[in-house]
Amino acid sequence: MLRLSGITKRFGALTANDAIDLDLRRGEILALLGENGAGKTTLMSILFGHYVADEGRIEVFGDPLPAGSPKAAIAAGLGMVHQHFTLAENLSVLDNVTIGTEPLWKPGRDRAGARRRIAELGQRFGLAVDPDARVGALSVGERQKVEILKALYRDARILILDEPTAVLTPQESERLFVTLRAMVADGLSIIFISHKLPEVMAVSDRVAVLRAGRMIDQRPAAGLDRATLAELMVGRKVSRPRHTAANPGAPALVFDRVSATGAGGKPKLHEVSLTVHAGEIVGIAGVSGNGQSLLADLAAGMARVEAGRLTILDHETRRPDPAAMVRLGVGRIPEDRHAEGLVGDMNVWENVIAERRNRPEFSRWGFLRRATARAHAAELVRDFEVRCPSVDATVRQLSGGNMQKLILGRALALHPGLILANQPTRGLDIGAVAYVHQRLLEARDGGAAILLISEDLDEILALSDRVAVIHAGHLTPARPRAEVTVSGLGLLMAGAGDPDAGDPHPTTPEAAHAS
Amino acid sequence: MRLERRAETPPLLSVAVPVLALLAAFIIGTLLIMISGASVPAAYAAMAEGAFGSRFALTETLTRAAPLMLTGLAAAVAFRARLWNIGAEGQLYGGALAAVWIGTAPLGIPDTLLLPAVILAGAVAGGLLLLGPAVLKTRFGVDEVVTTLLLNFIVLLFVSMMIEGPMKDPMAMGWPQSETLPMAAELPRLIPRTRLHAGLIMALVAAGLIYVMMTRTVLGFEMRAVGASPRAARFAGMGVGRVMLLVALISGGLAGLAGVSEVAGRTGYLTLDMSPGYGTGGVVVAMLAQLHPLGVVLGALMVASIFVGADAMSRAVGVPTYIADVLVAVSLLCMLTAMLFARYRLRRG
Amino acid sequence: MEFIDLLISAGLWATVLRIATPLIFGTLGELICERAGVLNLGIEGIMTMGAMVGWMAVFQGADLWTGLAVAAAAGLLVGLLHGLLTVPLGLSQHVTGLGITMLATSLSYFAYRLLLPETTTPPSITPFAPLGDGWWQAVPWLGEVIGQQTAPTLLALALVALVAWVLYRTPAGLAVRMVGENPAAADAQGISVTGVRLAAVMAGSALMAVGGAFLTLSAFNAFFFNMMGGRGWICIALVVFASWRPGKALLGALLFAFFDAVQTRLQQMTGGALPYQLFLMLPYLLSILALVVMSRRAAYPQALMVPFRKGER
Amino acid sequence: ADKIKVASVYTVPIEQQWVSRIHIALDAAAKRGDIDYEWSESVSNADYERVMREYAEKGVDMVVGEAFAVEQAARRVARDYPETAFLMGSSFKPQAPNFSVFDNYIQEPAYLTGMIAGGMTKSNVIGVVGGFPIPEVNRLMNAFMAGALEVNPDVKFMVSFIGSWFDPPKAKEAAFAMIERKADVLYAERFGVSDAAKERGVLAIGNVIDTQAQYPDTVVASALWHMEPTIDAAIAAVKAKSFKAEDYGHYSNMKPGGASLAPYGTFEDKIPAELKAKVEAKKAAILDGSFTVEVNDAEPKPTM
Ligand SMILES: Nc1ncnc2c1ncn2[C@@H]1O[C@H](COP(=O)(O)OP(=O)(O)OP(=O)(O)O)[C@@H](O)[C@H]1O
Ligand SMILES: Nc1ncnc2c1ncn2[C@@H]1O[C@H](COP(=O)(O)OP(=O)(O)OP(=O)(O)O)[C@@H](O)[C@H]1O
Ligand SMILES: [Mg+2]
Ligand SMILES: [Mg+2]
Repeated sequence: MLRLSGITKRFGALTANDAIDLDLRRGEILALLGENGAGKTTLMSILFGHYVADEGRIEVFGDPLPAGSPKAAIAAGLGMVHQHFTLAENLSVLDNVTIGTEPLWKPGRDRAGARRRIAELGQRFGLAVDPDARVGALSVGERQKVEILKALYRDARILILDEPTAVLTPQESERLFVTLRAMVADGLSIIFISHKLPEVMAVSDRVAVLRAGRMIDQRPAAGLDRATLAELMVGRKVSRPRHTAANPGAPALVFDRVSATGAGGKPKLHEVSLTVHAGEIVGIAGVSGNGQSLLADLAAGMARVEAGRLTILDHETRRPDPAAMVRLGVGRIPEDRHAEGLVGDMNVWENVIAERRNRPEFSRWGFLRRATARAHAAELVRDFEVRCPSVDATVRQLSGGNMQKLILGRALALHPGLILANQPTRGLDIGAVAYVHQRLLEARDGGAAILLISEDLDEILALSDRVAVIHAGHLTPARPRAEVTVSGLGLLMAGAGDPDAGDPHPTTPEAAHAS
Repeated sequence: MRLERRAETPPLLSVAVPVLALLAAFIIGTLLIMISGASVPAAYAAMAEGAFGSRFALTETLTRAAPLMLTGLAAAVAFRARLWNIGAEGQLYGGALAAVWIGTAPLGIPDTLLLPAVILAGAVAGGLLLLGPAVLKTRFGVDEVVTTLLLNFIVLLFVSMMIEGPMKDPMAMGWPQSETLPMAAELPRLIPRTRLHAGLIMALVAAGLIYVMMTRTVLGFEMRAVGASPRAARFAGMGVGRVMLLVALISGGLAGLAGVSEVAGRTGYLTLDMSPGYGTGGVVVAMLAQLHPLGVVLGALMVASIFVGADAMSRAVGVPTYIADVLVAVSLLCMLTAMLFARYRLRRG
Repeated sequence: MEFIDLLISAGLWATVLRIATPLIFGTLGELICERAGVLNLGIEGIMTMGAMVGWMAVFQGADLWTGLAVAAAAGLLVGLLHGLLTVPLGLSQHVTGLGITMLATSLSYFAYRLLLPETTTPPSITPFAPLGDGWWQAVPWLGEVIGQQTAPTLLALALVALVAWVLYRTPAGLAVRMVGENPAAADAQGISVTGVRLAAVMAGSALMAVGGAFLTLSAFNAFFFNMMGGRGWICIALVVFASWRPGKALLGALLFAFFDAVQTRLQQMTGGALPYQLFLMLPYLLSILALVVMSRRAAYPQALMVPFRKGER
Repeated sequence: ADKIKVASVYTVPIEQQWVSRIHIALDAAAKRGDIDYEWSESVSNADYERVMREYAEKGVDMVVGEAFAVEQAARRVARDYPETAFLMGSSFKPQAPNFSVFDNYIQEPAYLTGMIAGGMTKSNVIGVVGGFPIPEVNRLMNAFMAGALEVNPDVKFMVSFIGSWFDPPKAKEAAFAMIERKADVLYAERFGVSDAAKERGVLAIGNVIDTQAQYPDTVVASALWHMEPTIDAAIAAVKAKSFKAEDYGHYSNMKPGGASLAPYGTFEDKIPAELKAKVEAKKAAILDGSFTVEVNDAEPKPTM
């Protein structure tokens, strides 16, 4: 159905794709794997016409595909779900799906017909969404559906999904895979990029591995194991950090029946209670949008307590603020490294000292001590293996993995008593994930209390000493790692165990709030 | 075809860029001069002469550049923090009004302190004028482009009300102008028998201070961070609202100083037609300088010399005087375009 | 009492419509540009150019509608320049806009003086005449209001509906909104972001120019330097006030014009007891107040002022 | 004598009524061959001093302009160039040795037009629309109002300032508002007022320039300003090397021909003979000095 031959793409001195050959067959799911920066997105962008390859050709259903035209790609039956959603939040689902499907000079739109077709596609592939909903009001999972609907609406026969599950919950991912299988059964073909090896092995028929812009291997998925795949991608053995028993100490973070309301009044926390002790990692699992961001914001000093008591490193606070958190020695890893973690337009060294700019090491009389700041940043960059041209490089130039290492380094540099790690490895490749996990475990063993919030159950299970589940603003008691299972967590995340959800095995509120 | 960011700008290019831009502006200017039937070589000779050709021309260019430097700094500081202050014109008049008020009201300020008091008053008034839009922005999310634009009209009407009312100079034969500042409140002349006054020194010092503030101080650091990413700045523990208000005070204050410079350095009293658009001129200058405080000095000199030169040229060769503004605008647009190509290259695909 | 009479008088509302007309054109034009993600601070200059060019065409013998068309064409051209600089090149929209205002204004003056070097009284043309009598006269109050208007005012009102329909009910309008919200999304669906934005800026600028021409071809009969008097800047405020919706833009323009019309009458009625500047301030002060009330819910086009360069992030 | 070089510096475009009168007078002198004439228009406040100096440096014999709002700067330039003659519109006194002043003292014909307005109004309501209440405007309005009251003590005035020199649409709307409130004669200080009057079929009184040709059925009478006597006197003085600091203001009076009541033209037959006689008598009284029109620069207040 699709044949790429000899695709080469250079960005300046860097060769992002190096003479890549790839075939896609009808009705198959091909997983495209590779480390961060291996060139996966670049390859798919060339396929879809966002970039023009320097060399090589593309054939779709036997016909050559004109380069550099998304329009031509769509016409040829290609559909792409981008790594970062391309949706207009202020417009409706209908608008987002139908954009570009009618000639621009047509006087009037066929909105009724579009609604019908969206409903029909939704039925057939399990992608039902309200066509008149504003996209900004949808959950991440629903937005993903809209993205896929967009492709299907255009009769895509080949669908490209760039890290579609990076932001999905296990349940949502599972539903996505059901949809994908339905599509394959319908005769579509799918290219699917992911860093999550278990799901790759579960859904794909074939895997193709890129490393540093080169196609390293293509082979059937059947019979592959995780270690082999990891080795193929990275080019060496990846050892996963070993989780050893914790040695909990004094309480470092105590939520005592804390209630709070998030921005826009939407996510609410209801009398959440939780204690994280020094030397342990408590994982919070939950489907995005159930209040974990607000929970994280409270611990990071970005939101305010409405009722209850929040005690952080022995200080009770109602209106935590980020500066106070930094002073108390809380290391914070935010959910969104681009929007919250770093200032993309500023230098590496400036970002390193951003939180601690007022400390005497870094400023005196209101003037920055640039030399010490630079030296400190250089040391941190070395210690945390951040790959960057220099500490004077702007952060925007760093890859996602390196940005994350920088944030990690900044959070850990001061040996904080409490670490808030919110989605610490989202979008990272397995090498980088292993590195971050290793560092977090070391910090725990050094006596830090760690609150880990993640939508990735594998990550929760790999790191946590105790696990709690958040759903609709309610938090279950944290249970020891050994007592929880993936399926049990999944049920809790879906709302079982929630007093408001008509739980068949009700736990008393008292029990639910005991930590 | 698309634009691709260059990894770095070749040194040759950074020299060639302004030259090429001015060349392009030169060609367009030549066309205009030819259309109006004047001799092109004579026109350009007159233009150079008018901007730099004599001590008089040079001091005139510098005199015009001084307020542009201050409003340029005002725009540069605000824009760095993504506070889109389009209201420098109003702040300039507000500053001038406050300066005149302090300078002429019977407050019993000793002569030695009068000039500092006048300068301070102008800066504070300008700053306060931008504080309102900044508070509306941070508190209510009201777009500051719009509020600062509208405030220009309000301030001008207010100034008009004051100089036709309580602050009207009784000695002005009914003409609406403020009282004249006493000698002690005037900025000294730098060169006798020219208009060049200490406002230029004020502007240069301000540029230096702003440069140091932006690059060397914690406050400047916070301003840049808030401008580049308010969310990340807040996460790092910066009071975004507080920083915005400080930016507003500084930016508005600089524009207010431009008003002080004009009223205490050039005119001595306030009239409604004092500024020939120094407010928007400042935005132009700031962007030419790519928001760099020291670049603002150069940008202001460039704009001032083109205007003063072209204005003299229009008289010398009999071209409609509006050509001066045309040439400033054309040079600005050419310069912006050229600067873009210093950072980007055209590439296929 | 006298004030109540004033508020319901047909004369006042006829005035309101007349004052509002250039604002309606300008605001719709700016709205289209901003919906596509481009702030157009060139509006004041583009309106000046429309006023000059449209008038000059009629002065040289063209008929009035041709004059409006010539103004629109000039607007298209200046819009093309603004569009080229801000869309494919992605220059800062603030400074480009101010530069365009400076350029269009000074170029208009320059050209006017070149074409009419020796004029000591402004030459004039015969402008659009009020509609006067017609079947509408039968409607008591409204008839009087309409009778005082000129045809371009009706055009402005019709354009409000047309722009709303195009924006919300046609694929082209959807494309405009999409490039203003998320250009990458439009690009990924094969829509030329550059093309749509350029077209929107050009169309919007044409409307602004027609708004300017209204002043010289209908509201008055001659061109004056500085004649725009900040009307363009008001339009910028009105677009925000209108939350980028054509219907509300009409409402905003009428409201502003209402304040202006009442201001004139209050000034005359209060007999000089208060400084006249206070009355002149009224429309601006109330606009800011209205913005504060409205702004909480204002949903900006997400990509407003964000240049789109393919393949950059 | 030889031609002399004269340069004028205007703060507004030459279309502006006020400036156009100076420009016309200088242009006429140039056409006669008396002077070489150069001019700059729309010179901003910030540039005014520079432009004056540029001309002085260039060696022109006389600089003509308006010193309003740049009074001190203009006088400073005059001090620096004592060889050059300066003839400036100004409300202040001349400054020795070379700075002479003039102003539009045309309150006399303005008074006469006021009389005509007072006699022509049927509603006894007269509207006055101005740009800004500056002395040059106020004194004409006040004289106009005094003239109207003389023939018709019942007349009431409305006064509006539009806060702009160049906004005819705005002036028009202010005039419309007055017409709605029963004004049937309008004093057209700004462009736009006569248009409103024309559209609504009421009368207008012109100011400084004669616009009856454009509004034949609207503009009843106008108070005209003629700069020729002022300019010609100054040119003669410069040529005779006798130019000194003087107040040329009186050259704008009716007697030397610096001001006049425009011909009635199309209204010759529409103005009642009795009223015309009154006006003629007053004109004679002004010319022979038995009646003086008061110069009142205070902001005129409405009387209704
Ligand atoms: N527009 C660009 N300009 C310059 N370099 C680029 C550009 N896009 C990608 N690159 C470079 O090309 C390489 C491949 O990037 P690409 O986005 O394809 O990686 P990826 O495999 O998708 O990574 P990830 O798993 O993190 O998504 C990266 O090293 C990046 O530095
Ligand atoms: N359009 C571009 N222009 C310039 N450089 C780019 C561009 N796109 C990517 N890069 C470069 O690519 C590198 C990062 O690319 P890459 O896609 O691997 O990041 P990533 O790991 O996928 O990040 P994320 O996890 O945030 O998606 C950086 O060095 C960046 O400078
Ligand atoms: Mg990535
Ligand atoms: Mg990728």
